[in-house]
Amino acid sequence: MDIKTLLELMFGLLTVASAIWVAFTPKLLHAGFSLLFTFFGVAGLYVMLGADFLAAVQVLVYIGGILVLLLFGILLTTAMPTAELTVGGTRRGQGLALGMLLLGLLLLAVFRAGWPLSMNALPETTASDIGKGFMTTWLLPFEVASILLLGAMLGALHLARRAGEDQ
Amino acid sequence: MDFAALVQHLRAALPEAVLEEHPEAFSPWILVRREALAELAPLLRDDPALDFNQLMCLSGAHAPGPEGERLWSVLHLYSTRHGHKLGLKVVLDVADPACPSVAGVWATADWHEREAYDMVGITYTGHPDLRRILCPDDWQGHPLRKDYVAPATYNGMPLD
Amino acid sequence: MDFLMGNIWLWGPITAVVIAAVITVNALVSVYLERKVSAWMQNRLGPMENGPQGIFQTLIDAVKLILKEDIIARGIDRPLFKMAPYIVFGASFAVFAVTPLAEGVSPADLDVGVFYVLAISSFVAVGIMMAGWSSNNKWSLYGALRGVAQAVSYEVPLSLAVLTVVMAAGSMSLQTVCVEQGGGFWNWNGLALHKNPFLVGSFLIYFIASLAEVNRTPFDLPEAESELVGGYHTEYSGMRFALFFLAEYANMLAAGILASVLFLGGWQPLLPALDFVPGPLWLFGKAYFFVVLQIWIRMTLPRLRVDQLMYVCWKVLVPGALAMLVLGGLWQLMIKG
Amino acid sequence: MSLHFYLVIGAILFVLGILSMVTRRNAIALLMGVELVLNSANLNFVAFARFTQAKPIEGQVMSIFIIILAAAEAAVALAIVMNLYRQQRSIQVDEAHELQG
Amino acid sequence: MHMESRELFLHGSRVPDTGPDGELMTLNMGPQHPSTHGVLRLELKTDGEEVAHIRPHIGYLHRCFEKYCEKLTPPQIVPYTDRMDYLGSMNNNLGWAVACERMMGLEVPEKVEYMRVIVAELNRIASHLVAIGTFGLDMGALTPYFYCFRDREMILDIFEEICGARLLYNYIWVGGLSHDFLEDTDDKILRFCDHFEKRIDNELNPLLTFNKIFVNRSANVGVMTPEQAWSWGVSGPSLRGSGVDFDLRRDDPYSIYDRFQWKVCVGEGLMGAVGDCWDRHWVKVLEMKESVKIIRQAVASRPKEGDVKEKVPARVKLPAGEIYCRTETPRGELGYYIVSNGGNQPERVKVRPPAFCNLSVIDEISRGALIGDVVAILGSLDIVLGEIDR
Repeated sequence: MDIKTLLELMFGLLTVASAIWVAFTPKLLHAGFSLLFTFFGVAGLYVMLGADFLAAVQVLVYIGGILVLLLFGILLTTAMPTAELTVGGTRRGQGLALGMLLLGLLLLAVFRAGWPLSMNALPETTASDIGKGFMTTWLLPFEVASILLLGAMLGALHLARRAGEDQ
Repeated sequence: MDFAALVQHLRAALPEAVLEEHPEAFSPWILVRREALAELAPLLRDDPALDFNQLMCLSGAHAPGPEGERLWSVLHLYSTRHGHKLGLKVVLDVADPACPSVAGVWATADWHEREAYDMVGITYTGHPDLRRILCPDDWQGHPLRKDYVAPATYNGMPLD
Repeated sequence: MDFLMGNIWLWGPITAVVIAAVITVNALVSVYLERKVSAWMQNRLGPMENGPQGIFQTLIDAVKLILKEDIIARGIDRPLFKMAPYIVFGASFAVFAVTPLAEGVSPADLDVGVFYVLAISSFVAVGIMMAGWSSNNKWSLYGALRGVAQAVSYEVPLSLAVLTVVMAAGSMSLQTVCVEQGGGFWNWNGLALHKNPFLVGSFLIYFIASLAEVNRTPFDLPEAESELVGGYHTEYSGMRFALFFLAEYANMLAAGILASVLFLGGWQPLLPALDFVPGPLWLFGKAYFFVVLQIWIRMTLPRLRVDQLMYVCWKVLVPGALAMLVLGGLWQLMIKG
Repeated sequence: MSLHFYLVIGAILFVLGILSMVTRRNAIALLMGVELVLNSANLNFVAFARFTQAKPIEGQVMSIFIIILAAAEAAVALAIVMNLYRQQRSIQVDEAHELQG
Repeated sequence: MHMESRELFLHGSRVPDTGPDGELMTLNMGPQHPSTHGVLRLELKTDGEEVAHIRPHIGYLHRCFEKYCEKLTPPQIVPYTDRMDYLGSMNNNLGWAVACERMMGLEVPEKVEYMRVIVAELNRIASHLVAIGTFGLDMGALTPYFYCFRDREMILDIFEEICGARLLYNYIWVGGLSHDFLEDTDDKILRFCDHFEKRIDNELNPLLTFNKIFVNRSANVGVMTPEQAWSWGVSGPSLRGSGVDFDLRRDDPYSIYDRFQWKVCVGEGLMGAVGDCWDRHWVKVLEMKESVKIIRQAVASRPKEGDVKEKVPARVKLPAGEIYCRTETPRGELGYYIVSNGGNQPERVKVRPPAFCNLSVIDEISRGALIGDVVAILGSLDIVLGEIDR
């Protein structure tokens, strides 16, 4: 088998398996740590798709940032490490039925739609192209995104402050 | 103030408190009526003429005396400003080992009273947290009593 | 993507084995160095029993660690507990994949090399948290929380300092960064006042932040043995503990390698005339210079407190790094045109 | 591998994310579901860009914007969760009535 | 009382379990912990990294010293006093000897008094060196610890020469000393003094005392006011660190301390508030210098002739009565309360160990501190568990 295909399969399997664990494990912490592998698998798929810069961003932001934030949130909202952390599922049956339905629909769409396929040669490096894109074509969204991040940071800081610390 | 003046001062302030005085001892001391200690202690610390700001030591003892075996709670006070010392002794019956606590006056007494409770079994009334301090919390008996017999086992463990 | 194109069945395993060997040997060398350097600083002899000057002591300790029982206490979250050391070790392992060894020679010359290193090292934080939480020990939990907070915070000044170099070199590839600094030590980023003086400031900030990233004194709070017993790896023993240990020393070396690549020319010789000495020797020589520096600092300085740690990061290093970035960029624009 | 492989993985991720959001009561578990959905969207963007477009960069740029959004969303959401926990000692979402106006 | 003791053990009685931000976490520091300086258990109630309350649990090293004293004659008790504060054994010996001699009305020869002061001050330096070294170690400074122990080793060598023991000396006896100095002991001591004074200024202070990180870690941490110190019976360098000018060697003199020129060192808040951890450390550093001064004077003026054991009585019998006698050990006020009925053994001996009282203040001075600060505060209080538990 082609090494690339093998890697794609492996990353795909890792992604799906860990995502299933995220959705179904009864332990909150396990869901959180399982997410690590989902993010990593997706990053691997990005590499397979020739998006190496994006893969690095994925790892840096999702694993180094969001996942750590989520785990921190879990630890801070539970008093003791020994406490059994259940995710508290409800409506499991209905949810499952809905999910199956949705999955069926999506798969139908994936396989029935006629995608205009046109494989292109991979660019030499994506990072500089993306950088140039941000500074030219997508300058406005880029600036808006940075303002959004600033706003989110300030908002999060404000929200996370304790009640007595307002002065 | 020397010892005689101290005793005189105390007798004037609280006539009932001082039962005996022993100026001849190596560390002169007075025998204090148990009930008066709670009143006496703040006076000793706050009266500017006495100003006993340091409780050097608080000892519990179990000693045989002329009237049979008694428990002692002995306080040794020192005033850094005046440089005078005073020993206070409260004598208690083994059957009724309650003594007013002075932990609210000198914080030093907090742990020392716990130790006296632990070792000779004086129960200090008004102590904020009277627990054993050196022995385990579920230890039986008070080791420094003269009639203390070391138990053979502790929680099933043999003791030698 | 080049490394996928060649004969990966051949090169992949060989590279992996070589990196693993380098990490292991590095741990042995670094531990021995740490013992001997600290002994020398403290009027002691250090290990003397096994081999001349005790050089086999660390080897024997490694054997001991491998043979020791792997204790898993009751109440521990087994899957996470068992997985954590591998994640931490794997992350520090993967960092070495982009080491530029000589001109055109590196296990994998990624276009986003610097970025890759920064991204991969964020795995360590998750691994530490996994270890600390699953140990079911409050000291470990404290160690994990401290470790993660520290790793996340110090990544900011670290990345900013690295960015200055990336800006100067115009590339994120570690090879290119090395090539840029050729022609003698006065062209090395960390010393080249004529090229871009603000890189020197970035060098300092990078080094301080990297100390925190690899949990070395004065920033060794996650494992502060006098406060947290052993921090996140308190409950580990035997082989799993050895993995943490390996990872820690691998991280020290990786920080040293990155520092020498970014700021001291990597495989570039001191003088162009010293070209005949192979590049890897230069690189590892410089990297071990940083390792010894880390040991020296550990033996000299006390440890910071948690709040002071955060103060240093957010109020000293981050503004400093930002200033270096902006000023360095301006310099780049104005002076170099 | 073809486009379909990536699309299927994207679809599975999406469904699992929706499932988490629907069935979980813990606020943080819910957030994890959201992250799964965002990841599936990203994967689709990149895959489409790779397989159907002349310039694969645009899909990646879109993904980066989504990642930025995700980071901002996670930060704010966790701040809200922390606040919720501080006031109610619980982060089960169906017990959070105070958020209703 | 016993019924609820188990409950008390597990939950405590006066420590609330809630803080401003919800539940407090109970964290057990010890009995096995690198920074408890022995077998001590601190029960910390923490809110994140912040410590709300500390409850010390002691007694893990309880060796029934007071019970033994009721079965032993005063000379037999001397070796037991060694084992209380094992870092300052000479001072413990001295306190016991002084108490017994006062009861018996015994005058010891001049020569013995001088030699006692010399060894007691040497032991004070040795003890402070351990305290300073481990204090640094608590904050993560590894090297000063070894430097301190190197200098302490020189003192231990001197002690080994004069009494054969390096830790538990049994040197100061009731009425005299166990051995005379050797021919060259004086020279050795003076050589140590010369060497050591330089070490403080050139090595210890730059490396540790004025290290920026060390100062930041210890200044304004664990501030103890003079009122708190007096109330809790804190003594020794910890009391003087709070700016209280009080030293038993000067203010309640024993032996021949009144013959020497030296000064009592107090904390002045050079780096932060008066009475913080840095001040307690600084007082110890200054005190070592003062001890060197005392030693120099004592060595210079001590009588060389005479036997150190001539006044040691064959059978020591304490006359009936009671005494509370206190001396200044490296850690503070060591008091012996002795009740005797005139028999061979004392009726009751109660020890007032300085570290016992010094430790009791820890809850009050570390409210709101961080976990790292607790370690620093504990280190600065310089406790010896052998003495606290006896």
